[in-house]
Amino acid sequence: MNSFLAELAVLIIAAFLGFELISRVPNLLHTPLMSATNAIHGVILVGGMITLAAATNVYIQAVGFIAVFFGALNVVGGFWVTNRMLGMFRSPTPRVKKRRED
Amino acid sequence: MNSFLAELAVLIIAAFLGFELISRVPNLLHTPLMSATNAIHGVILVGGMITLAAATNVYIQAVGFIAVFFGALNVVGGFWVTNRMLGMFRSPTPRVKKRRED
Amino acid sequence: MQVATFLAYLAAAALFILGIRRLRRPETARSGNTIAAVGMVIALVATLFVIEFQSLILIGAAALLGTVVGALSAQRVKMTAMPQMVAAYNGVGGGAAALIALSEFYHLQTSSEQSLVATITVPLTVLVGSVSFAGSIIAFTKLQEIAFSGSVSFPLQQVVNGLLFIVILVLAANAILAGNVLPFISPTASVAAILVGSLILGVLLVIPIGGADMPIVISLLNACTGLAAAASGFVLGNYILIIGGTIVGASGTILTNLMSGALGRPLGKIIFAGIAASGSKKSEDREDREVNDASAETVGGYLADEAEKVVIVPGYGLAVAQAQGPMRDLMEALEKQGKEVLFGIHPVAGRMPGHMNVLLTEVGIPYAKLYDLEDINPEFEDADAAIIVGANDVVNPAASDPEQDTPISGMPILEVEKAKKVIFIKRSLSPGFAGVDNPLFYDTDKTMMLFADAKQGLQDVIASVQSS
Amino acid sequence: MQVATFLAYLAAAALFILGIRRLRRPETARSGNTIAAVGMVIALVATLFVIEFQSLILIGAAALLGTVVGALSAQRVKMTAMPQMVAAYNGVGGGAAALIALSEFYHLQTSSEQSLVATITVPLTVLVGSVSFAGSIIAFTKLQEIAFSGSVSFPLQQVVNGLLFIVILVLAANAILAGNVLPFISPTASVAAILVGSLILGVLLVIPIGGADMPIVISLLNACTGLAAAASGFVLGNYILIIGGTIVGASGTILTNLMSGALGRPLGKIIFAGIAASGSKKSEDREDREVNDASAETVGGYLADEAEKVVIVPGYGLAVAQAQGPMRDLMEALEKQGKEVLFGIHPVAGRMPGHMNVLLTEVGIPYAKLYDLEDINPEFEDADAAIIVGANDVVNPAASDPEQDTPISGMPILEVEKAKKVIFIKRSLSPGFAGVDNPLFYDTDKTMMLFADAKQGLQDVIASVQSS
Ligand SMILES: NC(=O)c1ccc[n+]([C@@H]2O[C@H](COP(=O)([O-])OP(=O)(O)OC[C@H]3O[C@@H](n4cnc5c(N)ncnc54)[C@H](OP(=O)(O)O)[C@@H]3O)[C@@H](O)[C@H]2O)c1
Ligand SMILES: NC(=O)c1ccc[n+]([C@@H]2O[C@H](COP(=O)([O-])OP(=O)(O)OC[C@H]3O[C@@H](n4cnc5c(N)ncnc54)[C@H](OP(=O)(O)O)[C@@H]3O)[C@@H](O)[C@H]2O)c1
Repeated sequence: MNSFLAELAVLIIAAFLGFELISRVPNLLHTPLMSATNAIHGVILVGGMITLAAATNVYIQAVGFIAVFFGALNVVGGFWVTNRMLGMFRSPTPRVKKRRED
Repeated sequence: MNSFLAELAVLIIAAFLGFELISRVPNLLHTPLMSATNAIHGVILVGGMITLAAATNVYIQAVGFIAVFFGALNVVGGFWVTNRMLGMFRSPTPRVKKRRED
Repeated sequence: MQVATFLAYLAAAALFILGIRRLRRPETARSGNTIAAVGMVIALVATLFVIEFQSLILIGAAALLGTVVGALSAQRVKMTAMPQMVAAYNGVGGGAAALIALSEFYHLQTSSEQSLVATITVPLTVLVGSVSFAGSIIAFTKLQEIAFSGSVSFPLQQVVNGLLFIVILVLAANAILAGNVLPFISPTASVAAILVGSLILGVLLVIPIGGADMPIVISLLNACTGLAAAASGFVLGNYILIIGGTIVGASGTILTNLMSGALGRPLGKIIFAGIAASGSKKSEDREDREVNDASAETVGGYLADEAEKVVIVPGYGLAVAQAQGPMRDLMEALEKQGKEVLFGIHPVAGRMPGHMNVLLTEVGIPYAKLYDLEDINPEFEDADAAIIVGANDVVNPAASDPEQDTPISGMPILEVEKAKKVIFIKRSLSPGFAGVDNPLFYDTDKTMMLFADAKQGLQDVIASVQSS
Repeated sequence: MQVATFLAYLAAAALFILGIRRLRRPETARSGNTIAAVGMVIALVATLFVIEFQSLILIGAAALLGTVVGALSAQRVKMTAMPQMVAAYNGVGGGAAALIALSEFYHLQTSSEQSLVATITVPLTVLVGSVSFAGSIIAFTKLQEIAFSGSVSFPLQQVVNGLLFIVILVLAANAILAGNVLPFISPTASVAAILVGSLILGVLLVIPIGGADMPIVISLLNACTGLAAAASGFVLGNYILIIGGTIVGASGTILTNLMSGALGRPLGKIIFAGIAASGSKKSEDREDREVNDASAETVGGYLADEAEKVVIVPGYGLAVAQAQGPMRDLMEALEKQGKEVLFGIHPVAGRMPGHMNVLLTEVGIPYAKLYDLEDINPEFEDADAAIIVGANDVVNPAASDPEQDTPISGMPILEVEKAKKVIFIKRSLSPGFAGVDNPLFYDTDKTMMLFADAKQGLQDVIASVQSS
C-alpha cells in the first residue's frame, strides 16, 4: 500500500509537470511533438520485457512476445519518424525565433 | 531503502516542475512570488509538529517548540505579507495582459 | 542491481523531460528527440539487469522484429502519410499496454499473493489500452483511405457508446471484486469481455470522425496510450512506466487542445458531434456559374508586370502534386525580378499541423518567409497577388460567413480576398477537404482560376514569368 | 489514518502548485496566494491526525505564538520594509529545518533502529538550514540598517569561506560515518560543530554583499530554505516536506536568476565579488560644479505651457518621502490639462523588485500607465519632459558608460536624457544607492534640478501647474 501511495505522489507531480512542459508551442512543432511523445510512451516496452521474462506458460509468452514486438515498434518507429520530420527543418531565422520567444 | 528511492523520484520530478513553474514572470510579480514561495516552504512547520510530538525529553521539547514557533511564524507571516503586497495591485488593463501573454 | 536499475530509470525520466523541453523550439527540437531516445535506451538496458536471463532470446527476437518493422516503415513512409504512421505506432503502444495487463491478470489469478493495486489497475489498463489500440487502427485506415473514409455515423451513436462504456465499467467492477457484482460472470470472463468491449468502443469512438479532425484524434489517442502506459506502471509497480506514461498523458492532453485550437474546432464538438468534413457535400450549381478561367500566360504576365508583393498560399494539393520544388522556383523567379515573396501557412493547411512547413523547408524555402496565420493576414492588404496553390478550405471565406453552418465554420482563414488579385492553381472547381464551395472562385474580376495540376501549373507560370 | 494524511498531503501539494501557477499573472496572483495558504492549512490539519494527542497543547502554544508574531509583524511592516520582513520569515524557516534535523539526530543517537538516509540527510539539513538562517538574519539587519550596512569585506574572504565550507563537509562525513573520519571528534560534537560553522558561514557569505543586491540574496536564501525543508523531508520521510521544499528550491533558483537579470548583475558576481553598492563612494568636486537650480514655479510653468507628453520616473526617494499620493495628484492635474502622462518603472527602482508598482497602485494609479523598462524607453524620444522623483541610479547614464566601472555598470537604465527636458525632484546632489554621481545633474540646459523633499516638491509643482 505504501509503495502505491508513493507511486501516486509521482503520478500527480508528473502530471503537473506534463501540463507545464507543453506551453505555447509553435504550430510548426505540433506534429513533431505529438510524434516524439508518442515515441516516449513506447517505454511500455519495458513493461513488455518484464512480462515476457516472467511468462510462466506458452500462451503468456505469446502475449508477452507480441507486447514486446509492439513496444519496440512504437519506440523505434516513433523516434525514427520524428527524427525524419525534424530533419527537414533548417536552422531558423531571428524572425521566427523572435516570434516564438516573446 | 526502497522508500528512499521513491522519495528521490519525487524529488527529481518536483525539481523539474519547480523549474517549469517559474517562467517569464513580469518584474511586477518577482517580490510577491518570492514572498509566496517563502511562505510555502513554511510547510517545514509540519516537520516541527512531528518533531515536537515525538520529543522524548525536555531539551528536545524546547528545540521542537522553537521549531514549531519558527515554522508558524514563517507560514503566517509569509502568506499574510504576500497577501498585503498583492492587495495593492488593481485588476490590470488589457495592455498589461497583452504584454504578459505574448 | 535493483537500485542501479531504479536510478537508471530516474535518469531516463530526466532525459525524457529534457528532450520534451528542447522539442519546444525549432532549433533544438531535433536534439530533443535524440535526447529522449537516449533516455529510452538507458531505460531498456537497465531493465535487462532485472529480468531472468534465459528469456533474453525471446525478448531479443521480438524486439528485433519490432525494430526492423519500425525502422523500415518509418524510413519508407511518405511525408504526407506521417499522421497515419504516428497513429499506427501509437496504436501498437496501446495494444502492448493492454496485453501486459492481460498477462498480469493471469499472474494474479494463478499466483497466491494478492495485490489490490494491480487488481484495480489491470482492468483499467486493458480498457484504455484497447480503446487507443482500436481507435488508432481506425484512424490509420481512415487516413490511408483503406476504409471508413469520411465520417461514418449511425443513429443513437452517442447513446450506444455511453451504454457500452457503462457496461465495461460494470464488468471492471466485477473483475476487481472477484465476480461479486455479477456472480454469473467470472473475473476472467469479465476481463475478456472488457477487452472486446473496449476494442469495439475504440472503433465506435473514432469511426464517425472525419479525416479533417484526425490529427487531433490521434493526439488524443496518444495521450490515452500515455495513460495506459502509466496504468500498467501501477500494475507492475514500475516507476519509469508511471513517469513516462503520465508525462505523455498530460502533455498529450495539452497538445490536443493546442491543435484543436489551431483547427478552430472545440474538442467536445469533434468527439461528440463528429461534425468533421465528410467531403461528400457538393454544390450542384457549380458548373452553371461562370469563372475567370485564366491561362498560365495571363497569370505569369500579371505577376511579372503588375505585381510587386506576392503572397503564396500552399495547400494539400501542393503535397499531392509534390509541387514544392516548382513553388520554390517560382519564388526565386519572382525575387530575381526584385519582387517580394511571402508564404502564408495556415495551421491546418495540408493534412497535418506543420505539414506545409515540413514540405517547404524540405526544398529549402527559408523559415523567414513562412508566415503564420496571425502574421500573414495583415500582409494581404498591400499584396498585389495571392497565389493559392492546391488549397481551398484554408482560404475559404465561407468559414467566416455566419449564415452557413459548414464543417469549417468558425475556423480562422487566410484572408486572401484582401489582396489585389487572387490566383487559384488547382485542377477543377471541386472544393477541398471540407467539401465547402468557395465563393472566391466566382469573383470573376478579382479571381483568376488557373486549372492545372499544381506542379504543371506552377512550371507554366514560371516559364511565362521569365519570358515576359 | 496514515493513508488519509498522505492523500491530504498530496492535495496540499497540488494546491501549492496551482497557487504558484496563479501567482504568475497579476489578475490571479492574489487568489494564488490564498490557494497555497489553503493547501498549507490542509497539510497542517492532516498532520494533527498522525501525532500523539497529549503533545497538542505544547504544539498549539508554540504555533499560536508564531501565528501572533507573524500576523502582527506582517500587518505592521511598512511597504518599504517588505524585503527584510521576507528575509526574516525565510530565516526562521531555515532555522526550523536545522532544529528539526538536530532533534532527529538526537533520536538516531538514542534509538536502536538505524536509518542510513536520515543519518546522511541530517548534517545536510543542519548545514543548509543554518546557512539560510544566519544569512537571512544578516540580510535583515543590513536592510533595517541595524548593522553591517553597505558591503563589509575583509581580506581573503573567498578563501576563508571556502576553507570553512570544506571543514564543515569533513565534519559532516565524520558525523555520517559515526566518527570514523576524525576519531577524536564524536558524531555529536561534529554535528554541533557543523551547526556553529554553518551559522558563521551564513554570516560570512552575506556580510560582504551590498544592500542593492539584497533582494537577490534573499531570493537565493529562500531557495536554500526550500532545499533545507526538502532535506528535512528526507530525514522524516515526509512527502509534503519533500514536494513543497523541492518546488520552492527549484522555482526559487529560477526566480533568483530572473531578478539578477533585472538588476543587471550576474549571480556569481554578486556572491563572489560582493561588488554591490557601498553607498560610500562620493565624488568630491560635486559642489564646485554648477547646476540649473529650478524653482517649483519654473518647473510647473514649463509643464503647463510647453509639455504635451510627460514621463514620470519614480525612485526610492518617492518611497522615503511617501509622496505617491502627490504624484498621483500631479498626474491628474496634468491630465486635466489634456496632457499625456506615463510612468516609467525601472525593475529595480526603489529597494525591491516591483517596489514602485506596489506603491503607485496603492494610490490607485492605473496599471495601464505603468511602463516597463523596454516599453518606456522608446517613449522618451517624443516626451517633452521626464520628471525624476527621488531616483538616481535607475536613470544614471554612467551605468552605460564603458569608461567607468561603477556598481551599476551594465545595468540597463531608463533613458530619460532622450526627453526634451529632464526634471529632477530630490533634496540634494547626493547620489543614489550605488553612490554614483549622475552627469545629467550638470547638463544645465537640458536638466532642471528642483531641490526639495519629494512630497513637498511635487505639491509645489502641482500648485504652480494649476495656477498657470
Ligand atoms: N493540417 C491538418 O492538421 C489537417 C489534417 C486533416 C485535415 N485537414 C483539413 O484539410 C484541409 C486543408 O485545407 P487545404 O486548403 O490545405 O486543402 P483543401 O481545402 O483540402 O483543398 C485541397 C485542394 O487541392 C486541390 N488539389 C488536389 N490535388 C491537386 C493537384 N494535384 N494539383 C492541384 N490542386 C490539387 C483540390 O482541388 P482540385 O481537386 O480542383 O485540384 C482541393 O481543392 C482543411 O479542411 C483541414 O481542416 C487538416
Ligand atoms: N529594486 C530592488 O530590487 C533594489 C533593492 C535594493 C537596492 N536597489 C538599488 O536601489 C537603487 C534604486 O535606484 P533609485 O534610482 O530608485 O534610487 P536611488 O538611486 O537610491 O536614488 C534615490 C534618490 O532619492 C533621493 N531621495 C532620498 N530621499 C528623498 C526624499 N525624501 N525626497 C526626495 N528625494 C529623496 C536621494 O537623493 P537626495 O538625498 O539628494 O534627496 C537619492 O538620490 C538602485 O541602485 C538599485 O540597484 C534596488
